[in-house]
This record gives sequence, C-alpha cells and structure tokens, in this order.
Amino acid sequence: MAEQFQEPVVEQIYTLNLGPQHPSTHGVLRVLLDLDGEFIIKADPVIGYGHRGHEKMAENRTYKQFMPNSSRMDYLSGLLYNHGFVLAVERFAGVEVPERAKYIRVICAELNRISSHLLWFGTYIMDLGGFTPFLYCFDDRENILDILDRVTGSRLTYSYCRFGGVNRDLDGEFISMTRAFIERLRSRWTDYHNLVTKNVIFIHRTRDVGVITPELARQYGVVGPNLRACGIPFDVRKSEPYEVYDRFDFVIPTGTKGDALDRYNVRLEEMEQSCRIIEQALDQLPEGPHINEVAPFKVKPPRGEIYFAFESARGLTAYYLVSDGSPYPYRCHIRVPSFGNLQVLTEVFRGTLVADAISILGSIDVVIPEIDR
Amino acid sequence: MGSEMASDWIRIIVGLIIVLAFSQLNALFLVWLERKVAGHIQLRYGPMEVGPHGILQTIADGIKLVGKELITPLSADWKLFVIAPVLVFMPVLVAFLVLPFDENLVIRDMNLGVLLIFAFSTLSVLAILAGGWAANNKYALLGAIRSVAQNVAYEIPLLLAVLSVALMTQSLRFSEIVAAQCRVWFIFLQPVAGLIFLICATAETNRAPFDIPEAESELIAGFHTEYSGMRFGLFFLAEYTNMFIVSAVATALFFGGWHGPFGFSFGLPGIVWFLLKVYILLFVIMWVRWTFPRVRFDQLMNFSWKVMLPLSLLNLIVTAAVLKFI
Amino acid sequence: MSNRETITQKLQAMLPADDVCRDESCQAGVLFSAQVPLAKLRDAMKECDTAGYYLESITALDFEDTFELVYHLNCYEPRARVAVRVLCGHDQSPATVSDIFPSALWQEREVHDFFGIEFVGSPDMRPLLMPEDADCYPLRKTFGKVYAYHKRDEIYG
Amino acid sequence: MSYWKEIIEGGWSLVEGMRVTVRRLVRPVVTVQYPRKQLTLSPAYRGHIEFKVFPEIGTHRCIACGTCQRTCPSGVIKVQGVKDHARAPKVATHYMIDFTRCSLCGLCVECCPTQTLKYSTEYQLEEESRWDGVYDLMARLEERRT
Repeated sequence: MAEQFQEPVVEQIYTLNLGPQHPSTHGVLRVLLDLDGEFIIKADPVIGYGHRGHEKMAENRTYKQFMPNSSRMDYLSGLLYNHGFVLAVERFAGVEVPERAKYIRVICAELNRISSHLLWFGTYIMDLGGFTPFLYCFDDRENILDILDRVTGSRLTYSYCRFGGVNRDLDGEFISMTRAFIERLRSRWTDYHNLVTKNVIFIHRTRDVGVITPELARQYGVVGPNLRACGIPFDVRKSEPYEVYDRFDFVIPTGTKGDALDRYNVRLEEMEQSCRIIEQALDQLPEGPHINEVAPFKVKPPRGEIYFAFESARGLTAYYLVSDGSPYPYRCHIRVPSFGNLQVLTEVFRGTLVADAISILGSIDVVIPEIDR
Repeated sequence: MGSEMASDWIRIIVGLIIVLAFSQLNALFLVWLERKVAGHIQLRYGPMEVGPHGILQTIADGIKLVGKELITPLSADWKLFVIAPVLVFMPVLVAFLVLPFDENLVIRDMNLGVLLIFAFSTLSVLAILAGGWAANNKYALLGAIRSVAQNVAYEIPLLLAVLSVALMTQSLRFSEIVAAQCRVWFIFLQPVAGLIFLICATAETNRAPFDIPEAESELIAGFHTEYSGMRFGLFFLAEYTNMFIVSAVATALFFGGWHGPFGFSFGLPGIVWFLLKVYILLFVIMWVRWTFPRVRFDQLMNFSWKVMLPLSLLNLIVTAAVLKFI
Repeated sequence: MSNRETITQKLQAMLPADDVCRDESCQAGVLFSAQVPLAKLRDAMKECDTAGYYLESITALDFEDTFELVYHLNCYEPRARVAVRVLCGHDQSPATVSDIFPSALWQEREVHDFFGIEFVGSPDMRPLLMPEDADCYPLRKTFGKVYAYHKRDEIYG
Repeated sequence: MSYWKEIIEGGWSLVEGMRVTVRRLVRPVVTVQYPRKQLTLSPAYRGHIEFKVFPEIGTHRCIACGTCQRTCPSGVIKVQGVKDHARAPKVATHYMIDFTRCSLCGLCVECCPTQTLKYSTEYQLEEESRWDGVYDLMARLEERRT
C-alpha cells in the first residue's frame, strides 16, 4: 500500500474515532485515526478502559490470593498466565513441584495455547468479513474447553495451578479425550486451508499488509508470534526453558516478511507444535502425586526480587515480583506482550487503509484487558 | 381502445398489490432462509423457537422492529434521513413490473423491460448515498461513498454482460429473451457473461464478499449505522428484495426463465421452474456470503476495472463477431 | 561476540564494579544487573540499543527513601536479560529514553500514571491507563491500603 | 499469462472454499437447543460452594474456624459459630457467601481443615437483585436435607 500513499493535503484530514465500541477492536480499544480519504495518516490508540489495577491488588493480597487474578488478565490464555505466576512464585520461594504436576501443567497450558490461537484464528477471519470459520474454530475450541473443564472445572478463568502442583489430577478419560482432540484437529487442517489459507481473497487481504520489520519489532519490543513472523526464532520456551519444556522436541515456526499472512501461518504452525508437545507430554506423563502436599500453606518468599518470563499465547510475558519477606508482595509488575504488540501499530498503521487497519489489528492478536491490567 | 386501457390499468393495480404482498413476504422468507443456511453451514440450527423450525422468527423480528423507536440523530439532515429508506424501497418495487414469472405472468411486458430494471436498480444507490450522507456520521458517509464507487464500477460490466445476451436475441423484452432459451439456456452459450453477471449482481446488491458499504467489521454498519426501527428494516427488506430481483433477472437472462432444462418441463408449470431457479440462485448467493471473507475496497475496484470490464468487453466483441459471421 | 557479552563488557567498563552483578544461572531471571546513576541512564540505554537489545519493561518501585526505576532489557539470545536500575529520588525526574527505544514511550506513560514520575523530554505524558482527570498515583505506597512501606535497604540491603 | 493464471487459480480456490462449507451444510449440527436439551456437566465443575453432608453425623462439619474467610481473595465469605459450652467444639451457625463477587478460585474448598466444603453443580443462577446473590449456605443445607 505504501507506494500508493502520498503526502496528504492538510485540509483533507479528518479524525475517525474507531472504538471503544466497535465490532472488531476486540474489547475496549479506542483508536483515534487521522484519515485522508480512507488512508490513515496517524493512529493514536487510547487504552485503559479495562484498567482494574491488578498490580495494586497484588500488593494487598497474599501470593495465593493473587493467583486467581492472574488468569483474569488475559482471559483467552488464562491458564498460561496462571501457570507463569505460579512458576514465578515457586522459583522465588523455592517450592518443590512433583514431576507429574509439571507435565500436567504443560499439557493444560499447551491446550490453552491452542484454544487461544483457535479463537484468534476465528476472530481474525471474522475481522476480514468471513463469518463461518469463526464458528468452525469455536467448534474445535469447544472441545478444548470441554477437556479443560473436565480437569479444571472451569472454562475460561481456570485458576488451576497451585503453588507446588495443580488443583486436580488428570484421569484416563482426560488423556483419551486429549488424544482424540489432537487427531481431530489435525484432520481439520485441510478444511481450514481450503477454506481460508488458500482463499484468494484472504491472501490478498493479508499479503504485504502490516509489515513489521525485525528492526521495528526490536524497537517496540514486539514479541511472540508477531516477532517470529518477521523471521526471528525467539521463544521463551526455547531460550529460557522453564518447567519441562526442554524435554520436548518442537520447533519454533518463523515467517519471512513479517506481514499479516506470515503471522497467520506462524500461529497455525504453532498450534501444530503445541499438539506435538502435548503428545510427547502425554507419552512421558509419569505417575505420582499431582501436588506437593508439604508445600507451605502461606508462601513467604525471601527478600529480593524475581523476574520470571514465560511464553503466553501472545508472546513473552513476565512477572516481576519484589518481596519484603512478608506473605504480601511488595511490588508485582506484569510485563504483558500485547503492550508492545499494540504500540507498534502507531507505526504500522501509517499509510494503510481503514480496512487494512482492521486486518492488521486482528493479525497482531491483542487482548485489551491484558494491556490495561 | 378504452376498455383495453382500463384492463391494462386494472392489471397494473392488481399486479402492484400482489407485488407488494409478495415482495414483503418473500423478503421475510429470505431472511429466515439466510439464517437457516448460515446456521447449518456453521453447524448450528439457526432460528428454532418461533414457529416450526423458526419460520415465524422474521415476523417476530419485524414486529419488534416496528415497535422500536425511530431515532433521528440531532445533527442529521432529517428530511433526507427520513426519506432515504423509502427511496431505497421504491425502485425495488418497480422492478417487479417486468419480471417474467411465466409465459403470461408478467405485469407489464415492455419492449425495454431489461433496460427498465437496470435503470431503476441503479436508483437505489442514490438512496444509500442520501441515507449515508444525511446521517452525518463518518462511518455512514464512508459506507455511502464506497457504495457509490462500487455501484458505478460494477454497473458497467453488468450491463455489458446483459448486452451480449441482448445481441443474441436482438431484443430487450424479457419474454422474447426467455422464449429464445426454450432449448438451450444462455448460460451454456454465454458462460462468461453469466458468471460476470452473477458476480456483478452480488456486488450490486452489496452482498458478501462485496459487502464493503456495510462491512460490519470495518464500518460497523456502513450507511445504515444510524438507522433504527423500521427505517433500518426497510433497508434490510430492500436488500433481500434486491437479491430476489437480481436472481430473477439472472434466471430470465441466463437460466432459461420459466423453461425447464433443455426444453423438458416435466409437467411442472413455468412459474415453478422460474421460482425454483431463483431460489437456487439465492441459495448460491447466501452460500457465497457465508464462505468468503470480504474483499478490500481498492481490490474490489481493481477487480472490476482490471478483470471484469476487459473480460466483459472481450466477451461482447466475441459475441458480436460470432453473430456477424455465422 | 554475542550481544550479551558485548553489553556486559560495555556496562562493566562504564560503571564501578560494585554496581554491576552477573548471575550466570539467571535464578532471578536476570543475567546482568547494573545500578546506573541517574545521569548515566541514557548512556547505558544507548549502549543497550546498539548492542541489539530491546526494552522489555519499565517499572518503578516506591521505597520510603527513593523511587527505583527498573528497566529490563532482553535480546533474542538465551538467558541474556539485563536489568538497568536507577535510583530516582521522590523529587527527581529521570530523562526519557523514548527516543532511544520507541516502546519506552507508553511504558514511561504508564509509570507516570502509577507513580507520578515525570520523564524529562518525553513528547507525550498524557495518562495512559488512568482516566484523563485522575489526580492520584495508585501504585505509590501512600495511596490506598498498604501493608508495608520500606526503605530500599530493608529489601535489597 | 500470470494474469489469467491468477484469475483461474483464484477462482478455483473460491470453489474449494465453497466445497468445504457445503459439506458442512449437510452434516448434523453440533449445538443443542439449550433449555430443551442440556449437556452433562463436567465432574469437576466449580459452581458456588456448598456444605457437604457427612452421612455419619448427618450434617456438615464446619467448625467456623474462619480459614476460608481469611483465604478468600474477594472477601466473599462470612462465617459465624458458637460453642455450646466452654469445652465444646465450635459449630458454625451462620455461613453466608456473596456469590456476586466470587471469583470461583476454589481456595476456600482447599484450605478447609475439615473438608466440609464442596462445589455446587448449580449453574442456572438467575436472580432479580444483587441481594439474591447472597447465599445462606446453612439454609441451603437445611433445604437439601429436608
């Protein structure tokens, strides 16, 4: 688009208020667009409509009490956030975790990642105007939710991980359901590719749209699939393996150009990789307790701090915890991936069409409550 | 002479009443059908609660729409704003006058019938422009502008496609065009024109994947963002009635109108064949809508000017040449 | 030489040995932590920028005696995270780094929202997450219900 | 040439897409008509909390220790108990939860020293006012026993 874009005549510019109530801003994002015709001159995202003060809440709660909050920041990958927070505190306070619990967590976290990506896939096509793939994805996602519901008892905000293990043990039914799901998901790829990936309209809507160069990604701290789409194989699961991720064989999918189509392909491939991780974890799943029964009831990490990074569905997420030795964190900061991923849009939007802006916003996969915290 | 005039008038008045009743009921049915088709494509039921399989759902929705407050935004140009939904519906009704439902079931078989339909269906874009403009909303205005550009772009290949049919029959009268297809439908003789016509007709009626004037994920609802209640309902009904008309025209021009396939009628009356084909085409339009993502505005224009227009011109030239030398 | 070695050497050359700390095991998630004086913040960040690092997060800690700004930087290498820590008195204003890392702009706005720390030279200090008319700094320990308000040494000493 | 190729390939990709949707059109639907047909709940379903009834004593075992009250992140629980006489164990008399603010984390169930709490499987919880979301677990227990 950029070559067609010419410097505008100032008088022709008008402001369009995209959101906060708009069908495709995924929550309560508001973007002030300065437009020349349908070309975007300047974009100014306004966030904060969903600010709940999680960081302040953390200071007034014990670590255990903050645990349910963690899955409410990014409601699409709640279990991953939950997992990350529990891992951070465990490493901070030195809580032992049984092997089986580690595998259970990885399995559930990867299932959650697939469900998050599936939802993204559906809503992204819906942003582009195709309604039907959305429902197909929900059909598949419903399966994951059923599986997770079976073990966690909840469908969205799981609060499943505990310091020293997980809430509830897996049963045989769970394992067979998961294996059946993976098989089913793999059988659906052909349909998805025929319906969406190969579709000429879809390709034209996404190819060369919203290109994020590696340098731009670095400047804005873009992480996750968006970063991998521009060709940098950076994944916390590989670079700083936490839990048992170093025992699994999976690859980091990367793109080449960093456009919306690459981001799409990377996410689709990531789902397949998650399936592989789950399969390996199910094969290796050891017997044993699912929770460390002797874990202290009240977690009191020693004085100091920890910065724990993990890979959520949207990229590198980190909990920064400072403890004064009491059961309450002195400071809890959450580094969220969507923050940088959204901020880069001020740069990427420039010179694109309104329709492209929607496509780019969708392809970035932001979850607004995660940014607002 | 006098009695003939009178019978003509009676015919027109009765026809108009039937048209009004039919078009409304048909639009209601189409809305239901669309929701059912969408539902089953998406592995869900669609409306199920009101009436058997939800057949009365749209009537309930219509009653709800009638009961709703008609909101006129303060900053709107209210005269235009109020008149636009009426304007959008009028040309739709006129088009019914010349549709050949059966050999003798035409309200008025004009010798310029084809031209009349396209002349009037172009008018609806004016109403959309008026509505979008009068609402004084940027999304509505963007939608209206897109709609005008799109209609202008797709009108030309559409007419060129029709023209190649008209060349073959040497007539713009529907009854003659249909009569010429009693053995072979024109879709087999003019496949390119037929395809162009279908694509352009989808674009003309603002249906997905060409629904950029409405584009709910970009422009919220495009030109009817600010409309509420039955004013919105009129836009909605007009859209579905328009769909019916383009399908009917396509049936008459390319799919043999009231004729059965290859001259076999299987004992069915013409109107059954006609409506059957129309509803199959309508189903295809819905099927397309629930399959594809929306094209981008500039791509839509490119597609029209760079693909559709050259193709339709080429088709016209080839048709003319073939007719000349054979 | 890898990015992490470059930046370690550069920062070690820039700062006295007491102020830097390297932890190969990354137990606290950070490979290299540098206590940078307020005046040298921009220099340190520029070094990070040229070394190919990206800015991961900016956050502040409120202590009884001072604010502490913590900049976490990372590059696309395993275990390479760098923390740049700056003590910033309650009445001091650090310089902005938003011209070095564009991503700092929003993060500084967020810190400003929550702690009321002004960043000198920032082009845009409008509230980001807080409402436009907010007149409080919620993450300061003087706001709302607070369990503990320590001096810095009580935690890190 | 690439012009024609793109048109034909693009057109074919659209046909492929339409084949996918039409195949789904004739497949059985996956949704259920909710109020008429309901799915079975998962065995782990976490609703609001409820007292377990222990068959050997025929009632709950809550000793009103207040651990759940202190553990609850949202401050949802209010529990009170009495002792019959100075040496007797404490027995809960009132147990109220404000379900409108509950975040269903399940910490109360886990921290209970007598294991007397469980998750309810009720999920159709439509109420008329906010106050209807405040549940008296004792009253509910009585209701279930009778």
